Amino acid sequence: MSDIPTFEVDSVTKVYQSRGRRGQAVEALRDISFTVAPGQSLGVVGESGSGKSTLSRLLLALERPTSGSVRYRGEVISGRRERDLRDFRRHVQIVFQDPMSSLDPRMRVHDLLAEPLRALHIDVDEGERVRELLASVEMPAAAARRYAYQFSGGQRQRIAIARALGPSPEVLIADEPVSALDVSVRAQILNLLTGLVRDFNLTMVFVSHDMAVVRHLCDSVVVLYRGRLVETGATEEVFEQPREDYTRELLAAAPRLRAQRGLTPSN
Amino acid sequence: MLPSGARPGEIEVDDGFGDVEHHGRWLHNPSVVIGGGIVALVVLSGIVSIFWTPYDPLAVNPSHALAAPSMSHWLGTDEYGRDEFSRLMASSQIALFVGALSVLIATAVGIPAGLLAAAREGAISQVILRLTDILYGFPALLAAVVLAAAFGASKMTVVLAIGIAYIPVFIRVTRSNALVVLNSEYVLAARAYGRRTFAILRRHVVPNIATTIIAQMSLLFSLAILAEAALDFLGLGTVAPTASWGTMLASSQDYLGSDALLTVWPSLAIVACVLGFSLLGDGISELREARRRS
Amino acid sequence: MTALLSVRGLSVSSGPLELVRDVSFDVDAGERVGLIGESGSGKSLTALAVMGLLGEGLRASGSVRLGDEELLEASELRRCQLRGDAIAMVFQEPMSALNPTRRVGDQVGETLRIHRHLSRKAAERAAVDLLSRVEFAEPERYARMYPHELSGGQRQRAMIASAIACDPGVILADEPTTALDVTVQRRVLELLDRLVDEEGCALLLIAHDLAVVSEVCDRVITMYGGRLVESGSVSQIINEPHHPYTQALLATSKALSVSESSLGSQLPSIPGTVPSAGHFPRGCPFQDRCDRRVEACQVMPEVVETDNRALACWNPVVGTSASGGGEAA
Amino acid sequence: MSADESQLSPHHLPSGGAVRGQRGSRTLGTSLRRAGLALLPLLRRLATMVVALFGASVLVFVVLNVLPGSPAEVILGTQATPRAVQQLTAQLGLNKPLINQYLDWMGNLVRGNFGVSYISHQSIGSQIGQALTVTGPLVLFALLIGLLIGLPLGLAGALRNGRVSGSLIGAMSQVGMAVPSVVAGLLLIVVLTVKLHIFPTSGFPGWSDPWQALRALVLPSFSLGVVEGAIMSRYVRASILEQLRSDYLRTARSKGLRVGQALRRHGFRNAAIPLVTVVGLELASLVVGAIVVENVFSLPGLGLLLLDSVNNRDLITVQDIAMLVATTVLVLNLLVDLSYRLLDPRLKGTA
Repeated sequence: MSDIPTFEVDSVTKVYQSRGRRGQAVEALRDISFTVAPGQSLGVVGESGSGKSTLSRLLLALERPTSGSVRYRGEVISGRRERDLRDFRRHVQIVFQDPMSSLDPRMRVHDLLAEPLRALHIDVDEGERVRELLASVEMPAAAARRYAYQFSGGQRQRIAIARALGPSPEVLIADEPVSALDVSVRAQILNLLTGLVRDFNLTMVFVSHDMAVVRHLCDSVVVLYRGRLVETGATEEVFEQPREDYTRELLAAAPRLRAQRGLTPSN
Repeated sequence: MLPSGARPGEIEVDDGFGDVEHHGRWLHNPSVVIGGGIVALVVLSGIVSIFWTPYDPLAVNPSHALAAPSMSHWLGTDEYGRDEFSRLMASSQIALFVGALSVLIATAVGIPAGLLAAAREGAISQVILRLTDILYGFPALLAAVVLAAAFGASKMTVVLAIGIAYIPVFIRVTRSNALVVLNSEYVLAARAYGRRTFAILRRHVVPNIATTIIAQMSLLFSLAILAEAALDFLGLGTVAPTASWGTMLASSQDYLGSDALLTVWPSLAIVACVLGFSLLGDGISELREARRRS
Repeated sequence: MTALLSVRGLSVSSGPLELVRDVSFDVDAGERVGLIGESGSGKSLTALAVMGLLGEGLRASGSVRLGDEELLEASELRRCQLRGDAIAMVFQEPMSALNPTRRVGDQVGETLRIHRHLSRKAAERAAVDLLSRVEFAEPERYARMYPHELSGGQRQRAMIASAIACDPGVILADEPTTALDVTVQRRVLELLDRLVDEEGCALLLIAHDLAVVSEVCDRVITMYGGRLVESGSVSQIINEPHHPYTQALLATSKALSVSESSLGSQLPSIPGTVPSAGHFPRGCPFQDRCDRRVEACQVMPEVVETDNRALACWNPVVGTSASGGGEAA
Repeated sequence: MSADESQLSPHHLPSGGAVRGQRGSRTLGTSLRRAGLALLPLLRRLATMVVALFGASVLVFVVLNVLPGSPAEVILGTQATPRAVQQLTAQLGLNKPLINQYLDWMGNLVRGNFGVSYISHQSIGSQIGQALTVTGPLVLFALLIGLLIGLPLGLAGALRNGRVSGSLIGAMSQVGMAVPSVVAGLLLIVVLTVKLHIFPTSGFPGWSDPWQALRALVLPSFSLGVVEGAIMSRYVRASILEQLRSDYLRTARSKGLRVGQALRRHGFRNAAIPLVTVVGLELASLVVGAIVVENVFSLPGLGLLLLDSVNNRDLITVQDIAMLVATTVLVLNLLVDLSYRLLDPRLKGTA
């Protein structure tokens, strides 16, 4: 059972045919292959235009690949009809970058957290489950009565994480979950994620442009550049001995704390 | 709202947009207060006029024709001795009826079509948009003339004309606002936990575009009243002797030199009523903007 | 020696809300100062107040001196003469900061047309030179393009080109690389670094990332909740932070590093949330989130200047330990 | 666009060669495509307008021809014998199937032949042409007045935003928008004609005496234009305010431009983009508004002709004028779209 990979991405290419302009096709991903093992924390690293957001949508079966396939626990999910995906939807949840735009401003926190349970027909006591979820992200139960805009960025991201945990997923896809947060709040959310992954035994796909965060959170990594997979491997290996120039450049470009000013990376 | 200086761990409500204050904001917006007040007054006079007016708005009294404002006839009488005030009151019925029914037609067709065009990209959306292109060629007045030519002038041709003419407006407003919601991350999140299109429209799109639509309805209500007045004036809508602001204006034309007040009263009524609805609509949009910025 | 830019007791308020309170600092000629802080810290407002470009409803008080001139009291005409000529600014969002309907060269050369009264032709030629100085390979071609035809990094470089056009004494850069990718960020920082060197002008670099500031600047000012909480040389701050906020930020920053593995460990973090601008507690703005809070924190601590550094804290961190700091959540 | 990253580091990809090759061909492809792109969306937009016009014509024709009862009956009156009616029906071509009647009408219309009224027996084309000599100037004057009022008022409103004078301007335009042109017209007549005898009440003397003709058009143009000005001032105000709050205006000021200079150099052109739409759409609404105002002032324009035709059940004339107005509105929409593309470099080549 456990040797079936959680995700198998097999030579996936995604081309967007933009409307309006004829013949303007944008190749978001090209021939990407990798697997995610159960319990693994995979970091997907790339800059803007690398296709990392497209990749997370493909993993969620929200888009279908132009060619190639995505399998979840051995079953092809790409291109399946929505009604055949109900089990999959329970098992794979997502947390987005901007906790303001990922929470419906017209819903109270209670409804935000109960919505996935209702949509997936999960038979639980809503009130109790919402309290549980809020507790697991270290938010007081009273939060349930309020709207998302009444909270600060970090708190909203906690709510978004609680929503993702609602259906007791096996996989959490996190799309830049701390990029929009204040520096002094990032560490809290990263610690929360680390704890949740451990406590709930989650498999995680962590999409980010921030190499330092990926190094802290992920045991393996996929580096994307302009829709292509540049390098993949165990985090330690890739960070310590990057094989590709682009990976090296990404690592070198990350700003470092220095006691004396100087921009040239010290090797 | 929690007292300021909440300790860590406590929930901090962002900056005082607590529920109470949020609802209170409606009464702090001058556009909403003034517009709402005028609208309420018009609606009230329309309702009251069904049961009571100082005089029968249709009762002819030649001996009192063209009387100046007095204690018995507050705003004077028209060329047939009918009480101006009573006729103004009765006219608000027509204005409200035409406004409400035409906005109802426009929304009943426009909103579902707009939602459909937003949710179903491709052929369906294209067909709907091309149909709105056609309707765009027929502003309310032109539509009313064509309908009146075909079916004869009546209140209903006016309602139909205005209603149809505003369908494309609602389609566009609904569609563009719905597209913003449909492209949002919270809808993506809803799709990720298995919500289908229809449920997303009902649970996310409609609640989020409701304020905009209501503001638009209020604005179009004001435009409908303008159009109705113009059409009645042209003799393409309500027909004499039924009182309406437009017909009152039309018959006052003959007395511009002698009894200009006959023109002034319905003019004021129209301007006030239109102003009321447009202010209300503006106020609602302003509140929405303010909330979005917060 | 008098500072080139001297800010004293600067406050920015929006109606009853004080968004920046009593901020004082100096920037000497040729010096590079980093201003760090997160949302609501007032760092951008401080820069805009210095430029005299605060938005509707915002008011600045206190003193901002450029050389011998008091800017807050200068006429708008005089300030216009100084803006772009003696003091220039680079903004965060290079897309919206450039006019979408005018060509890049036109916008880069505009500063020269305003202050040096160059003709359109001459300004165009100067713009091409400026673009090549900010490392455009084909400056003539890019000068003719519109902003939307450029990438984010190119747009920001064009912004920098227009900022250096009149050799200003001070450049204010408000999060110039926040909207950019890491590799592009590095390049823009290097460019800024080189140009500031060549021009010998002073730089006030506003950022939320301590690491970025430490790479480019000589001195660091930390703001929190509209207040200056600590300032000092980069080495003083990095090696020996005194304010609990600076210290906690550093601890997180050190733990999260590309070059060292910290897989699965707890990061040192600061509890609580950042209040929105103008809603920080009375007294020390950081007290609610601080693990070194004492009774006195309910009163705003004075900024005390010693040994070329400044600090506003009743219970500062002493000693070199950069661990601990905030509690691990 | 991609050149930046290639300057940054030429070694980004393991398969850099392939990428570079692709880029080379892209440049050639781009230049080829650009030529086509400039035309293609234009043609597509033109096609959708033709489709919309076709739809509009069908709509007008069907609505005006579905009702039973032949125009021949109307013309001949209630006393007419069935035989006479039949004869006239055949004579008018009304016994043909509807589809043929439609094709006849459209075919003539496309060739510029508006047909002959079966009421007045006059050429509809020449009647419309005559009417346009009144309606055309009326609409243009009204637009001019609207702009002359709306632009400065809106600009002042934006620049004085937040002050009492700004709010006053806002309130004025809000009230102005609520005034129907009928009301404006009647009140102008009351004050300027009846009380002060400055302008002629109504009617139109014809262009043989241009001075009198212009005098006759002054009040109608103002009735339309003043209200239009109020509407436009709101759009102008909103558009200028948006510019004043834009980041690039702040950039311009950071270079040393004063607010007014920055607005002139950077704001006006961008503010004009949404305003072009407004002018286009308002021009369309003025054409329709003219129908009403011509009736207030008894001007022999398109509106009066249309209304007379409705009252006489002169359906072909109604059809023709309705199509003319609908076409005008749709063409204005098209022009607005196209001008957008001229003004905004970001939209070049998009559909």
